[in-house]
Amino acid sequence: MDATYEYLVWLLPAAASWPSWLVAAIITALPALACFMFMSLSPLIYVYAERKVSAFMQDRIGPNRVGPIGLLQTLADTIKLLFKEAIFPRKVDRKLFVLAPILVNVGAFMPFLVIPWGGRLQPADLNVGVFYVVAIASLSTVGLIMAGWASNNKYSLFGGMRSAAQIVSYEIPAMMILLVPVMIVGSLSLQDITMAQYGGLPNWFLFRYFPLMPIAFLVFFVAGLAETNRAPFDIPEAESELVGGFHTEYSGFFFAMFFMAEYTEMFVISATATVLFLGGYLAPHPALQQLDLPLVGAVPMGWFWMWFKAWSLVFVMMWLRWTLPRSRVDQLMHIAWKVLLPIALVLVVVVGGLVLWPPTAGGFPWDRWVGWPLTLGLFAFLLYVMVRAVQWSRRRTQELQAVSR
Amino acid sequence: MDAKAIHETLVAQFGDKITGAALEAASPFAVVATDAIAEVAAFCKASPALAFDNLMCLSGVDYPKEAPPRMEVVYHLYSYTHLHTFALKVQVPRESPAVPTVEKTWGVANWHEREAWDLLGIAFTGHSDPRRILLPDDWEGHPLRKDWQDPEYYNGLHVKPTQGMMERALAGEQIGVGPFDFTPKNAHVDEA
Amino acid sequence: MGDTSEIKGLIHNRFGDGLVFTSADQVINWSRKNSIWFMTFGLACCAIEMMATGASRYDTERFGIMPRGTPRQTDLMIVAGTVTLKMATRIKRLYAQMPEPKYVLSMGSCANNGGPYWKHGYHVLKGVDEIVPVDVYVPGCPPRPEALLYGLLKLQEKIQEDRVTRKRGYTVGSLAGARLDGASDRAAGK
Amino acid sequence: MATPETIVNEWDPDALDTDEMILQMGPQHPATHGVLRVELRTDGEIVKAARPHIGYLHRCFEKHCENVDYNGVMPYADRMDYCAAMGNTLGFALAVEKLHGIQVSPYVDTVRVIMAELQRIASHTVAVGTYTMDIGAFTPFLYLLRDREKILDLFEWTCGARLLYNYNWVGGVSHDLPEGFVRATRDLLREFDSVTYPELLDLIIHNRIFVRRLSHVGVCSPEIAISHDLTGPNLRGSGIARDLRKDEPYCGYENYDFEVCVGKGQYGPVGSCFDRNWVRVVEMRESSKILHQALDRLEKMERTDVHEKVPKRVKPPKGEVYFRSEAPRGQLGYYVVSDGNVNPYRVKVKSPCFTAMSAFHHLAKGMMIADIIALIGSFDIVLGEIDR
Repeated sequence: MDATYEYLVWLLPAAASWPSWLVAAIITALPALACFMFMSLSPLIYVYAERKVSAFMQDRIGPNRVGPIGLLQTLADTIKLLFKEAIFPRKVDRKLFVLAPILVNVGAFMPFLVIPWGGRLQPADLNVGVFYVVAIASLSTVGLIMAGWASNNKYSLFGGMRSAAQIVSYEIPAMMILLVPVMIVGSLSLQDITMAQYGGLPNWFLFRYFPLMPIAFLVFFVAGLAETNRAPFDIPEAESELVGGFHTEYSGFFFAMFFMAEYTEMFVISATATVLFLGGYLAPHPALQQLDLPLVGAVPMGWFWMWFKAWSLVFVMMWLRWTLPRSRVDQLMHIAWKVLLPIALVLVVVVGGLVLWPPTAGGFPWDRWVGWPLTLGLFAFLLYVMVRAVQWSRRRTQELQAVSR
Repeated sequence: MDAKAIHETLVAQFGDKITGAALEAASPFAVVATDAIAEVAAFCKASPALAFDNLMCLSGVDYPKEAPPRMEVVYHLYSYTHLHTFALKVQVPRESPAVPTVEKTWGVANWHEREAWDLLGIAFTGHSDPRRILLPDDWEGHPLRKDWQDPEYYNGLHVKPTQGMMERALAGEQIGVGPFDFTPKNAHVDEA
Repeated sequence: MGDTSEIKGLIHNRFGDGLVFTSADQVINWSRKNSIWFMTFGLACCAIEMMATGASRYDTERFGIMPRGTPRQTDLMIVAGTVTLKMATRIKRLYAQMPEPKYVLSMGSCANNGGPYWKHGYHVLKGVDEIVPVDVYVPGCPPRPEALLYGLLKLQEKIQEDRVTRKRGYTVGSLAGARLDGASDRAAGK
Repeated sequence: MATPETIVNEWDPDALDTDEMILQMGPQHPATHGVLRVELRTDGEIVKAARPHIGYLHRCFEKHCENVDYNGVMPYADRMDYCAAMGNTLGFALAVEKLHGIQVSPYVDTVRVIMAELQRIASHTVAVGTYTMDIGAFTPFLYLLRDREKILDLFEWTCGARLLYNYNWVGGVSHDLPEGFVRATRDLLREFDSVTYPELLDLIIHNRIFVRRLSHVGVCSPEIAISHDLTGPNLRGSGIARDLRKDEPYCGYENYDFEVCVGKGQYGPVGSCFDRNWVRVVEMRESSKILHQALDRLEKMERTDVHEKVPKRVKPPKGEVYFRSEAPRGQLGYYVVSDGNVNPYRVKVKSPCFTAMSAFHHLAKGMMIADIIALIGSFDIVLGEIDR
């Protein structure tokens, strides 16, 4: 915080004589404002990215007529939704109807307070960071139920009830799994958790206690998917069953707020997973942490790594959405209560024991040789599969052209 | 079994209830008395020799110009065990046609009979759900009767294709509501 | 770029070319034109062609045209197929549920004027424009996906010529010969 | 309030006890394959009773048949089941030929078989594709539509239309096959067998979530299937191996060998939604087998003129006929009554989807709402054919 104070004084010498509470407010406001601006504009990119990614997965060209390669598509959507008529059906409970999207957005944006983008680039380093994130994430559940109830429409009511049941039952495994990294580090603050993973790729929590932590990461990722109503668990706004789920009655900008909240929530879950398992803003190799440019000197690249890892998780979420069918509500509950929760409990107990036993305090001895080579191998294999797929499709088109000539 | 053998078993079982038959037609059929159709249907399904466990098609036909102006209900039956087909016909007067339902023997008859009632006006006594199936509930008349005339309007919408519609449209008259001018009213300018 | 004649004197060639100058109309219409969300409901054979238009070969997503489930979030209703009298009340209610500004594209000759069912179809509505105001008619039975795409482009042109903020007045309509304000003249005339 | 003595009308809204409600899955619903309204009495997620309402697409087909001559009925027959137009016109053409006593040349028979089987593959791709979309996976639907476009190219090359062809006439077909047609069809089949079919299987059909969603849902016993006249893939899904192309071969189907695929209940009871869908998928492979044999037969056969047996004016003698053909959705039956002049006196169509929907309320009891969508999708209904 002192660096920003000196910067403020350098900027405004008179600031030194201001009352202390005013200065403190300004100091905390600046990073929060920076993070909020970055975060509130990123859904524009995610919506465009999702439509392009889903288009390429479905063998078609996504939006490319609006702007250079369709980049202005989401801008056009947003402006149109701004000027769209927002309909309030007569029997709708007005106050709740308006409050619901606001609450959902609050629940989606507030976790950015604690997400660290760099050593000091963090709005507030709360020492109860992890609990704060989980508590705020459940706030959007209240918003969804309020939307479902206020719309006075049977389909929305179904959507609201289903989303409440789903998020509540998936929060428990998610919270349990959060305990695992916290136990290893011993502190709840996200900054400390990230710092505990310092030292390059092998030190990331994903590769500690080799077979256990990857499973923990998977459980957390699946629970996070369900919490954001995405991919195989998008029951509340199931297109084919509930028409629109809880946002059936919303039109105009209120619908845009739901749309924005969904993508922001997606990034929040990925960012949390990155901080807890993939080493937050730490680069795969300590040397890559700084980038020394000729003019500027050492530029911290933490924010880039954080964004890159979180974004790759978001890409996996999109990938799952467009390939997997939707599971039914009771199957969804079955997975939450009978599959994820037992695994989470077992993991908490086992890792807790391992952390207390001195020889394996930091991790299994074979972590250094087994963990990260496997990931690099898996990463290389995925890239290889994608390259082969592109070659195969290009060869097939030539072959088809040859045949039809 | 071929059509002749099926006809014999039916006559043996029901005697005078099977009034007529045409066995060399493209689809052989036998005419059954109106009130006996329910028992004949139950017998056709129950008897092991016939085993007609599938009602392929139930169709109503309107014959106003035949010798006795009548309406016919034709049941095409099929057996999944013996793989043979046969047809039964029931003839009813045109004024208020009523036929006992065969819904108890073949479940599918429920919907076929509702359609026959809806389009031809043949009532099926004992039917569990005698509503119209295709046309709206407040539709008058039964369109597939030969003496059917299109009504002029059905709650405000054209039914009869008025011949002049094309000429009126070409003459520039406003057919339908036409494209709205969706410019919002400018309060300052348009006082009226 | 539409009619900007009244304000020519004030800011005529006063700024370099770095500045993008446009009227609010153009931006709003540009955004409405490029993000038309249509309602996923097809009635008959034209619905299959509408699905084929949305599929990989004739992708409508390139123009930002995306299907949406509920009438609340759509701006375009594509009436794809035969409108029967029993369905007419539903379509009128769906049209009423759509937020302004809403457009209707009547796809296929059944929706235009009853199509092959015009003469003997006692239960077929003779054209959807008897119940909802139609903006673009796409002929064909069923129209090819290219025809539907051409209809959508024509609708985009019509939206671009729309006037949102300025006073009612003359606009140089890009539809060849069509005076868009004809409708308002007729309204004004009555 | 309804006093206990009065018969409580099951569908009277105010006679409901509090926790049940009537949910209208209206004519405009993304997953009802067109304009079908289903009225559900639900208690929370569990459906107590379901009542389908049809008729929103009743286009008076039978009234048109009485006012149009025999060849004029073909375009209306096309528009009945618009996903499988070839199947409808083939059925009607064969019915009138049986009434009229016309016997077409083997060449035209083979052309009709080729077109019917290509249409079966195209119709099944739409059926399986929309079904995966109902269950939530959107991408397989677009892959299948992309492959269906290749079949539509063949149809367009032959008779100029993509979806509704007016191809089968009484006594022949409208256009002969163009020169490179056989070679292009062989390439299409090679690509279908090597790429499309295996990709479909391991992308979605054997996907664990897809299987768990469908394998124990909507189990239809053979008795209900026969008594409610389920036919085609719906019947074979329940384990009964009845196929008209084998039982009553028409159009020369007896000299192609293919096996009738039956729901085997790999993942659950026989007759579930999965089995009906599985039969459609395997039937696509069988159709490509028939196509290979038909193409070989066509090359060895001498080409006759396709309009040779088409009569100048179709006036069949007085009489009636009921003819059934195996359309992609089931047995499509035509009951044609002719009184000797140009217009048919009465044409009644038995549509397979109409009778399949009559069994809907039996299976829908006690299901969850997500399964209702799965059940409607598994019957693969097309509303144009149900409402005629």
